Amino acid sequence: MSWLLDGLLIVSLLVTAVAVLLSRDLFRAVVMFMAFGLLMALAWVRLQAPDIALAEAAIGAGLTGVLLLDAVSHFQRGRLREQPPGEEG
Amino acid sequence: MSLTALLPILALLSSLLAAVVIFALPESSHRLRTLVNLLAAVLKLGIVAAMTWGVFRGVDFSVSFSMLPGVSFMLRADALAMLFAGLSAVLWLLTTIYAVGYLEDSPNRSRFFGFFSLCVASTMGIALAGNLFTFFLFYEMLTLSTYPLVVHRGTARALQAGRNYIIYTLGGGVVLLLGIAWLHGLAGDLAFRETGHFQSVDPALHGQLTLVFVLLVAGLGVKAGMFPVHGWLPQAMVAPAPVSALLHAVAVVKAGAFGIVRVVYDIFGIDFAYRQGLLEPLAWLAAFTVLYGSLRALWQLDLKRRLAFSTISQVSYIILGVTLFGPLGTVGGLVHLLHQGIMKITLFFCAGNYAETLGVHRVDELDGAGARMPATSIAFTAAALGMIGVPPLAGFVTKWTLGAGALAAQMEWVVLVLLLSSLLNAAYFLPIVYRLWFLPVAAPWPEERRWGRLETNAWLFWPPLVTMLLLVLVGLLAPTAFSPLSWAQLIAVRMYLP
Amino acid sequence: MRRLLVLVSLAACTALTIALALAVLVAAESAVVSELPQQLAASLGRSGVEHPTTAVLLNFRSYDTLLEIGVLVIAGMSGISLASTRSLEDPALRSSDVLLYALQRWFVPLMLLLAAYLLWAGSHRPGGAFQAGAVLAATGVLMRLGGLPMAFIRPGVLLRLGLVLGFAVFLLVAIASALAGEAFLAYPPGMAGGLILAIETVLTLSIGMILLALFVAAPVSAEHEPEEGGGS
Amino acid sequence: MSPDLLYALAGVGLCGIGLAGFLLLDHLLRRLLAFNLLGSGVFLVLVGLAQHRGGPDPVPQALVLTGIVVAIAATALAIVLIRRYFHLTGRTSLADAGDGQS
Amino acid sequence: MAGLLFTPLAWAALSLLLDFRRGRWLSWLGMLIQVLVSLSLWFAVAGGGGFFYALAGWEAPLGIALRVDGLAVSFVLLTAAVATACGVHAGVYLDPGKSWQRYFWPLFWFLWAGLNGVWLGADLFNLYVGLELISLAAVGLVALGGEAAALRAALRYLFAALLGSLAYLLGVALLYGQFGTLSLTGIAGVVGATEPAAALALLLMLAGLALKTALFPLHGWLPPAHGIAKSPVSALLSGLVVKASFYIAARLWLELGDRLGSQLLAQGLGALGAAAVLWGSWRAFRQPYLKQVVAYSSVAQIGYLFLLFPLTYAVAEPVSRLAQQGITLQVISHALAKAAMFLAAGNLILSVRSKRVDALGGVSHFLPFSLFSFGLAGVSLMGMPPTGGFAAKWLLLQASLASGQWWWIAVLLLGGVLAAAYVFRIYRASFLEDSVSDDFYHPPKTLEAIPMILALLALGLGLVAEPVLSVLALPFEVAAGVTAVQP
Repeated sequence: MSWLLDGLLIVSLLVTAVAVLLSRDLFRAVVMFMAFGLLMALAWVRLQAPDIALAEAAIGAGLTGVLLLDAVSHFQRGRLREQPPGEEG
Repeated sequence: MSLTALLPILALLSSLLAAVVIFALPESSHRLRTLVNLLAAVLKLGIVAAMTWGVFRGVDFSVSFSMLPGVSFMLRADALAMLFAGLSAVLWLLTTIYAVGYLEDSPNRSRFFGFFSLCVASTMGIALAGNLFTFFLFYEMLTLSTYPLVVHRGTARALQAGRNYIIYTLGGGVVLLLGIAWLHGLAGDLAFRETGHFQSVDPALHGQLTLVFVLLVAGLGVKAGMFPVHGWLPQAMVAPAPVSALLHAVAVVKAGAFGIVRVVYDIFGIDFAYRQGLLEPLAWLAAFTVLYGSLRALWQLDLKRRLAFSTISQVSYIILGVTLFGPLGTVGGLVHLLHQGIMKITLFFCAGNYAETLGVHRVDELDGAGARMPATSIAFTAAALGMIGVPPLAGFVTKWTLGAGALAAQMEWVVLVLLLSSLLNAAYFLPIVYRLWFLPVAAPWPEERRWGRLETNAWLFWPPLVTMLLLVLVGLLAPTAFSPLSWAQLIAVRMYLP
Repeated sequence: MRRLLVLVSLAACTALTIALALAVLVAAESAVVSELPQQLAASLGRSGVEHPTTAVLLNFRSYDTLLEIGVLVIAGMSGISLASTRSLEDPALRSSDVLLYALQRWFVPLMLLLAAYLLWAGSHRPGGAFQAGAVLAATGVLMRLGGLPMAFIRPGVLLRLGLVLGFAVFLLVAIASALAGEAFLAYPPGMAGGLILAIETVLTLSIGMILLALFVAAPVSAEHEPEEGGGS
Repeated sequence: MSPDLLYALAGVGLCGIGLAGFLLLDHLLRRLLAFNLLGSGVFLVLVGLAQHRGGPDPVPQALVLTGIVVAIAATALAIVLIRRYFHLTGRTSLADAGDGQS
Repeated sequence: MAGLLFTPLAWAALSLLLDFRRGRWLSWLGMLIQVLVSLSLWFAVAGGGGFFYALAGWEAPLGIALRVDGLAVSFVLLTAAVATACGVHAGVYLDPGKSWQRYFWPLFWFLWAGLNGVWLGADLFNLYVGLELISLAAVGLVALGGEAAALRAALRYLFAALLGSLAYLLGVALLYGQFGTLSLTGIAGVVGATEPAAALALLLMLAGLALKTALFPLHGWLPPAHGIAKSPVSALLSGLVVKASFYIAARLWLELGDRLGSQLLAQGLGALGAAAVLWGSWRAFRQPYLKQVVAYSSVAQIGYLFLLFPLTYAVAEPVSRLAQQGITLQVISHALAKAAMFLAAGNLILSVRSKRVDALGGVSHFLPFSLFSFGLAGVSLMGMPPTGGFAAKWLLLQASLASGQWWWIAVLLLGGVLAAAYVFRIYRASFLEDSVSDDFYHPPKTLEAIPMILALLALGLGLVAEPVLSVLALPFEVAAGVTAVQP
């Protein structure tokens, strides 16, 4: 059972990681990254490292995610402002 | 620290400190700078005289300390060192006087005299170096400190000449460094010793040692202006006259020739070089350079360029003397180190005087200058005759000794080279002398300047006369005990009779 | 050309991954047994805290932690050095979303409480300054997004004091013990527990402050251009 | 094979993915994401491999905590730099900026 | 005593609270203290031998120990000298009117602290944190001011530094996983001859550190970062910062290389170093901007350092020692000379108000002092006697000859010639008197004096190389094993 859980977790970690890098939309990539952070937190729990799990959840997924999201929205605002309407943003 | 260790250091410091002081002086303090220059020059002359006397009496002046693992910095005054040190101390004083006059109101004098002093400090270091490593140290310092002098005028031509100068000399320095490092790897830290180090050496090393010899001579040959690597010398003529004088008579080319003397006698030992057959090819190369330089000089219209090619030819006399196995050849080579310096510096002083006083740079503009500038022209004539080898002047002593050395070494063809070269010397010097004295003034001088009573500025007037006097004296007094010839004999005796 | 480069890079990454995996497998088989866990267990009693991770972070390897806080301070001040406006407040964010505002009134105290708990828990169970600091920063982010005014977020001396406070207190303790004749960073016997808690408290504040400042410093508004150029 | 080792191997995989992303992506934010993935992978290797034999080991866990904080510091600083760079130049990548300074 | 070396952290914290001018006074005072402390530590070690210093009272492997030996304290002293010079220069050079300049001092002090941490570090993970501290502080210094080009350079630098650190950390993870300790001496004690995992770990660490040291072909980030930063910052970065990662690589190699390295790796690293020497020099020769010339020269000079690897692998003990001494001298002399060169370049730029090389015409007329400093530093970079650069080159030549690896001789000699080419290009430009303008700004005397002092130190290093090396080579074994907690 636990093997299954570990295996599933690892597979989804790797899949999310690839998804982070391959997703075309930056916003989506960041959301995937936050999901990845949460999965990492789970992995740390499985590794009996609750301290890291807490930190990962708070810092890795939470704060980094917010920072990145903020940046992405800034980029998109910047794009909209710069480029004339009609062109792809 | 004892006096014997202190004196070589003082000889170095006298000009090194002068350089530092001069760099620090503001551009405008002309008098103070001149004073420092002259004081340092006189002081150095005194120190060198004292040391020469000491060496003659058999005192050992040496100082050394470890610089790097296995390598020491070593200053040592032997007879050969004093020959070169004496030459540069005397000529530096005269060149300094000359330079003060020559650069009277040109810009950047602080820079000029600073590097000038550094240059002489390097030369002194080269003379007093006690091992190859120390020699190399000052040899490279000389390269660097002459560059600003060569490009002093800051024109495109001067910069171009400086570029070529630095390419040639740094290239030579690299080859030399390779040779020195290799030799150090083979044999360790070698101090200069009158009999050399390889009188008995493992035959297995002969191949490598021969290669090292070739590297060392090739590296030194660049500064000595030997045939395929002489190209920088005529170009460097764009420098101001005192710099040319320094380059040709005292510092740069002499450093190369002196280095070859050191390598052949004091590192490898003349015996080793002779037995390995290293001397013969060098002799051919030197002989070729002698003739080649003279031939090229024939066609030069620019006075300083003609003198430059003459230098290429004359310095190889020294190398030629070195390659003649036997005391007489050695004496001829060594004494020419000094004689050529005195004669060539006279010629450059005079050329500088013509340029500064009359604005004349070309040979064909010199017609009738003898009447306008008799003292300078007399000096020029004497030096030219000396170069040709007219007795009893300095050049004659050299050529005679060299010829005798060649016969002793059973290399008769060298005598032929000497004769041919003298003919060529006559062919490019006598027309100038003829123009000076026997042709009427063809055209007004390009830029004439007058300085009251004397034919030229007093700072420029006296140095060539003094050197002329010297070149007559060393020739006339050659047989006496205190002549350069006797000194060279002293050195040769120590080299051949351990 | 570009495609080739991509392929080569991918191949290199794959090769490296395989090599690494093999290395991990080999290393896992190695016979060297570390004495570190035993040593750690034996020394835990003298560390002043019960939770081993906290003991490692704030006692055994406290030098690492000190430098790490230094890294945070560097990032924080580099961030605010680039901030373009005098006030780091963003008026555009001072929204009047009623729902968010109401949410905050409940959320903020709750999160502060959580941070305090994490901090306190650190000495004997999972938790500690980093986690608490992160929660604190997250609270700040929330407040900012919700438009609560935060007067202290100005690049003034107060902000800088906040940034450096945790680091400074930590360093002060370290230097004080060095001056008192102990090793640098060593706690005086018997005071380790209390000092660690004190250090963690200020660290929490500073970590929260730094992360928040970095979040706040990031935006650049077009209206306030900083002067450009410098000495050279 | 213990689960810890499995996680270490997963970490290796993440390293590979992260490195590939770091090398191949131009967009600065995406590179930053890749860097964070790579970092997570390294942390997993560090803890997983160390715990493979001896069970939970607080030392590597503490190291990873330190590492995470360093990583967030670097990430946050990078975001500030990237945003400002974007603000001044309108660019989101370092490629072909053409200002002659290669 | 060793504790006082952490006071840079204290200066960093204090100066963050002050503005630029007050921070300057504090920092100048701090520098004075720092130099005195470093000197006294140096003399203490020179007299009494090296020791381990257990931080927080916990000895390795549980705690973190500092390795205080001749080499480390010499680098601490070097850092004190170069950083003080840069700090004094910066205090005058930087424009105090800009509000962001206040962050210069804390970043500067953090950088200093990080450097000291790396010199003394003996714990692999602690070295990682130290490296990150240095990298982030350096990036912060480059980005200070926030111009677009500076940001671009800073980002490039940051990404390279982060990737390098992670590669290093991955190696640390593997080593810890295998040996269960982070202490370098501990690992060196247990590592065997054939350990493929550890060998890969070493490879990863060396690769990461090479990236941070800007070894060809991973050097792309260096010239923009060093060329764009303000001159005192460039001097710090080129003089000291890149040496930190190299220092770790060298320590790793000397402790573990004989068992975990291979001839291929050693020669490969040497070959990359050689390529760096040639390529960097050539690029330096072609640069239109003065500081870019100096920055590319750093790429070239760093290349020499990597000759350490082939010249210490599988060679006789005396040869290896020659190579180590040569590399140490190269590190020191390059630090002094390059710092002098960047500071002098800053003065020249300030004076002609242009960053271009061809704007220097006639500067030899008006600013001979700075030009002279630049030239003297250049002499050391060329490896001309009697400078420290020459001493280094000489020792490396001897090591190459003695180990029969003659191909490095060509690199050493050619590198010197190429260095001469780019240095003389600057002289040439400055000696040209065609278009002399009188419109030169005269920088304050302090600015002119500092590069001269550094250049003279680089010059004098060659003359006193022997005594310096004797302290560096102090037998650490005196106190090794006995983990003496410092008095």
